[in-house]
Amino acid sequence: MNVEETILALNTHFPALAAVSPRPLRVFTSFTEPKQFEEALRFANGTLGYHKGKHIVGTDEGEEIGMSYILSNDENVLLVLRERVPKNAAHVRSMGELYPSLVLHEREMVDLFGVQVSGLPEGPRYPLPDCWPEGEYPLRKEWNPAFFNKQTTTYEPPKEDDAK
Amino acid sequence: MKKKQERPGGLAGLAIKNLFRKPATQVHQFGEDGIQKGYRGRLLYDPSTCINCVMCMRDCPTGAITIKNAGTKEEKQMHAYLNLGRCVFCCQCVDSCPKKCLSFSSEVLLASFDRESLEIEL
Amino acid sequence: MGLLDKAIAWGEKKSPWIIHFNAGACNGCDIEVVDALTPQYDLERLGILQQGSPRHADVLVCTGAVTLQTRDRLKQIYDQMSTPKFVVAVGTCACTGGIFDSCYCVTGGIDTVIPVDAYIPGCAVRPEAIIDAVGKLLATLDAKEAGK
Amino acid sequence: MLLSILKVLVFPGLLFLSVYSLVLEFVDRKVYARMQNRKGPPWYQPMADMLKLVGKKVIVPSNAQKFVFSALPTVSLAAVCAAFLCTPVWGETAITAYSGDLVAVLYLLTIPTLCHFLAGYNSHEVYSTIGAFRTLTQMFAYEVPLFMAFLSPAILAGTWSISGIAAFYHAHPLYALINLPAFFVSLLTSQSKLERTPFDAPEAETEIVGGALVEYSGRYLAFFRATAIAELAAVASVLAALFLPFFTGIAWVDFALYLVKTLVIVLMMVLLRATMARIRIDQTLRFFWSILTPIAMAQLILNLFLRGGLGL
Amino acid sequence: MSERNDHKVVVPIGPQHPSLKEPGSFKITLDGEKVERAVIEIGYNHRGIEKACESRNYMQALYIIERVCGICSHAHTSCFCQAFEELAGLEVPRRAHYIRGIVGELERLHSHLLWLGVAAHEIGFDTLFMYTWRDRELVLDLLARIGGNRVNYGVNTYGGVRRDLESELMADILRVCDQLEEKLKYYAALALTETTLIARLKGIGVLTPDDVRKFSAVGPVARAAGIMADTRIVEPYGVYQEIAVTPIVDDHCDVYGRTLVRVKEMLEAIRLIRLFVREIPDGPISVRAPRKLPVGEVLSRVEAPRGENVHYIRSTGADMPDRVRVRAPTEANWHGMSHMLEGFQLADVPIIIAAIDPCYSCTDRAIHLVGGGINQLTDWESIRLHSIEQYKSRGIDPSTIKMREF
Ligand code: SF4
Ligand code: SF4
Ligand code: SF4
Ligand code: SF4
Ligand code: SF4
Ligand code: SF4
Ligand code: SF4
Ligand code: SF4
Repeated sequence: MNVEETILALNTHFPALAAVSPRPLRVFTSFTEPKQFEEALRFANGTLGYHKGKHIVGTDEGEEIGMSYILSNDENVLLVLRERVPKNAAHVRSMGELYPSLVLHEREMVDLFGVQVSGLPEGPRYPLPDCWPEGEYPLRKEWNPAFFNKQTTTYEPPKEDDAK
Repeated sequence: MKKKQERPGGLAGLAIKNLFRKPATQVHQFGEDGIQKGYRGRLLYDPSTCINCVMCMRDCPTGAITIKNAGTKEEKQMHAYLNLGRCVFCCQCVDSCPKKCLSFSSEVLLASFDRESLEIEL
Repeated sequence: MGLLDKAIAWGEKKSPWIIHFNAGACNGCDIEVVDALTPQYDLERLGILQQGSPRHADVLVCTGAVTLQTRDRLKQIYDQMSTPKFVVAVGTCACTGGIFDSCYCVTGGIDTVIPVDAYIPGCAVRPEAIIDAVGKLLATLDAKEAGK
Repeated sequence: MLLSILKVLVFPGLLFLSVYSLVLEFVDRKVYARMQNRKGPPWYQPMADMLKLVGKKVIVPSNAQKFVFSALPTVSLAAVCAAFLCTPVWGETAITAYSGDLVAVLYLLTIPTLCHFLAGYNSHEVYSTIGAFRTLTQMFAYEVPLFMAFLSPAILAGTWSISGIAAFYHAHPLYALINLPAFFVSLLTSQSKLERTPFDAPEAETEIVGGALVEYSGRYLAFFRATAIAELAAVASVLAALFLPFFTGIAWVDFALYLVKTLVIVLMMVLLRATMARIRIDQTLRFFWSILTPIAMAQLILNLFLRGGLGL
Repeated sequence: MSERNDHKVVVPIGPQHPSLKEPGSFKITLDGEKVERAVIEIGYNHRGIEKACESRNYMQALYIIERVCGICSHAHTSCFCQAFEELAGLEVPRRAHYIRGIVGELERLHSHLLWLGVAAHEIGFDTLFMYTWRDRELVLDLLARIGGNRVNYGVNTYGGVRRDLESELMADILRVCDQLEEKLKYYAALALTETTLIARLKGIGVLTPDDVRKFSAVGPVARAAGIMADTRIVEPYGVYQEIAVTPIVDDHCDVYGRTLVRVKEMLEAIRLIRLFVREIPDGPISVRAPRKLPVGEVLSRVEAPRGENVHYIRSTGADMPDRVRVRAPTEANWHGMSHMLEGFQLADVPIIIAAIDPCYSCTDRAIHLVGGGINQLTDWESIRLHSIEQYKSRGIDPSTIKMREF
């Protein structure tokens, strides 16, 4: 399944993805809702033969958290499928059974972005230390490392008056 | 060593040979003789041409270097301070300096016994 | 007795055994520490041996900026060593946190956790610099002795 | 009386042993380093190591039996010293020669191994316990060929005293050649006894013992190290007395010869150590049982026959 | 541990790890001696680099990226620069591509030599370990002369490289290549005919081609399973667009196969370096790079010594990146780790871990034992001792699990 075929197939089945290829061996798509994303992911895995889950790039999209799943196939095309969930209700389903190699990255989304991933197998936290405070997600844009006290490992944002 | 059969002790020949060869150990390590040409060591600073553009400070990835003007705006008295405990010897500051007043030496033996004395004036 | 003490002090200087701990380094300084043991630098010629057990070692050679997760482990290893013991911070990271100092998961230098006797700046530290620093550290023992 | 006390304490007794074992350790480490194309430690290194360890604080693990923990290093060192005193250094008679001392030496030399085992076992640390059991297992592998190889020359000489054996071969130097296979076997088994590569499987570290001694520090560790190097010296001089018994009768020349002989043996051991990978423990067992034991056995039988046949 | 054979024991190995994202710790559940379940627990080395990059300008970020790891620092900067250049639309001069290629292959040589030494060390070949590391100095010496540092060479910058190669230096590179080739052939022959080594590596840590796909393993791990996962071939970049790499694959699927692949790759790297030095064109070594990137995102990859390295940059048009994501090769290989470990003995664990990427520092991690009544802090050395004990019962080489000088 080369780039052109992938784009054609994706755009016919999921026009909302608006798949494009900025350069050879890359296919980027735009953000979609979790439901449609899951369908697209299953489609990519089953029909298009993108069996390898490379990694997940989490991004802060302002009010939402974006998750870009980077998949690959035997022809080494990198396909980026993405979903977007609201920050205050960030919740997605684990794709671990389709892509065992993505479990680690899903854990990372849990720790670093505070996305709840249901269906993750039991396991240790990753990558934050055990002493990390609950509810602090360092890779969200509003989280400022300057307010993090490393000795006590607490996050101490400035008080009301600074925040107005 | 073309023989392909499995056998132990294949190094014996080489080991005995080495016994009579000079060891590979370099013994001049307390000087700087062993340092390659162009090695990026401690920074050097020439205040005479510095124009206080702070390009070096902006590009330093660790914030190790500080350039200060102790004089007036017209009559500059430039000083550069380097925190050796932060500098990663990348020499980006040397590359970024438009006036080439920074350069690197091959001085690498910089150990010190307290954290304060790592901060030096260049 | 004085003679024995002197002999012991001499032995201390001539036989610093090291244990190496990586507290979140980038690997760079760690390869250089191991490198210092191999033929080109050969720390053994200065009496330095690498030990696996903290109980046997005199000098804790520590690399890395101390991530929050390794902090307790570092303390534990330090506590297990028998006195007299020394800590050498190898690399810019170990000195102050260096390039990772502003990272949220890094406490910033070995001395934020345990007392450090010698700092070796460098990224990565050259084996020469490690050897030089251990030499200097041992020389301070001389000075201390002269002082007392 | 005073003279013999001096002999035991100074030369060629304990003082000599401590100096000479430090020398042998230096030779061992230096040659090893040079074979690896390194410069190696300076001559005073073994001494510096010892002194430093003596000056360090001792930590006794909280769950170890304190008395046993501290007694073991001393016991093992004492055993090795006693063994060494039975070997001829100055001239062809040892300080404490008596009939049957060869057997005594063999038993004395197993004491450090047992102490090792107990040390690991008593530390109550999971892995040092495991290290201890390994030491014991390896002992069972080498002990039989070792005994047979060491006893072969004794049988030929018809005496159980090391000094007596040395005297016998001094009188009949060519008979020493008969014992060459036993020499070969005993060299390898000694290597294994000293837990040196390629038979150092039970030991993580050759110079500073890992495994069983993980919990040891300070002067107790120093004692164990001293044991290890004294054992090297003792084994080398036993081997020299048994298998390389060439004497001139002039005491100082014999002493020089003794030094040369032990050094040659140590050098052979270093070469083994430097050029081989550690062989697997099952291979060690197989090697000892199926190759070395038959050789040692054949030697033993041959010597018995010769003894009877020659009517010696 | 024999007295605890009836227990199921959980053995967590390793508290910390030398490099970003690969920091590893495994919670291994043992049934008797068999690894029943291995849970990877990583993050000990998590420093927060990606967040730090978001508050640095691109120039500063480059040096942080370089320090993701000291062993493949050039691969990381190459990848990051390549991403930057793609987004900025910079045309890198050909000479710069060649210099990057030379440094990249030298890095591969040093990294694989390091690995071979560690592997030799693990099987008790201390002398061979000393020799390989001694010869590795030749490569480091060159790298220090090219870049100015032995580890974080700092060769790359946006739009090219920072220093040119003088002809004298190129002659020296060729000379070192000749020296190394001879030595490598000797060591390779020695290492691959050694009885104990083969017995120790064959059939251990199996990862079949299907598993490779499933766990998306990269680099020598994938290539040892017969899958041609080499970015230099599947997506040629830089100098590899002009000079092709000979594919190196192997079908042993185990630790032994990974050894073969690495050894062959070293010889291939020498061939490539010679070619690069011979073919290097004259011309400028860099073009001026902008301080800001246009809005956009880019996904870039290069082949590091241990496999494919993927960098993601998203720019919002400022002089700082909006998001940087680094996926280092070892990170990709962790996924298959538990699979490789499960079913083997505890004693195999160190060598299997070492075979994906022996960034050796892990070996002096302490080990924390819990469960089965054990609660002890012990060191890596001890787990080797334990392994030896186990091997005894299995009749396979125990002694190889040993780490002396480390
Ligand atoms: S060398 Fe690098 S780290 Fe040091 S002052 Fe210059 S820019 Fe900063
Ligand atoms: S960049 Fe150069 S000229 Fe500008 S402040 Fe720094 S040293 Fe001075
Ligand atoms: S060097 Fe460039 S930026 Fe700096 S003052 Fe001169 S012209 Fe301006
Ligand atoms: S000082 Fe530099 S080379 Fe050393 S660990 Fe830190 S980043 Fe790596
Ligand atoms: S790379 Fe990502 S996960 Fe790793 S330290 Fe940086 S921010 Fe954390
Ligand atoms: S794969 Fe290994 S060498 Fe490369 S970055 Fe990771 S730890 Fe470093
Ligand atoms: S021109 Fe703008 S972006 Fe460039 S250095 Fe000056 S202020 Fe910074
Ligand atoms: S050997 Fe490699 S994989 Fe194992 S812990 Fe070390 S760096 Fe990590």
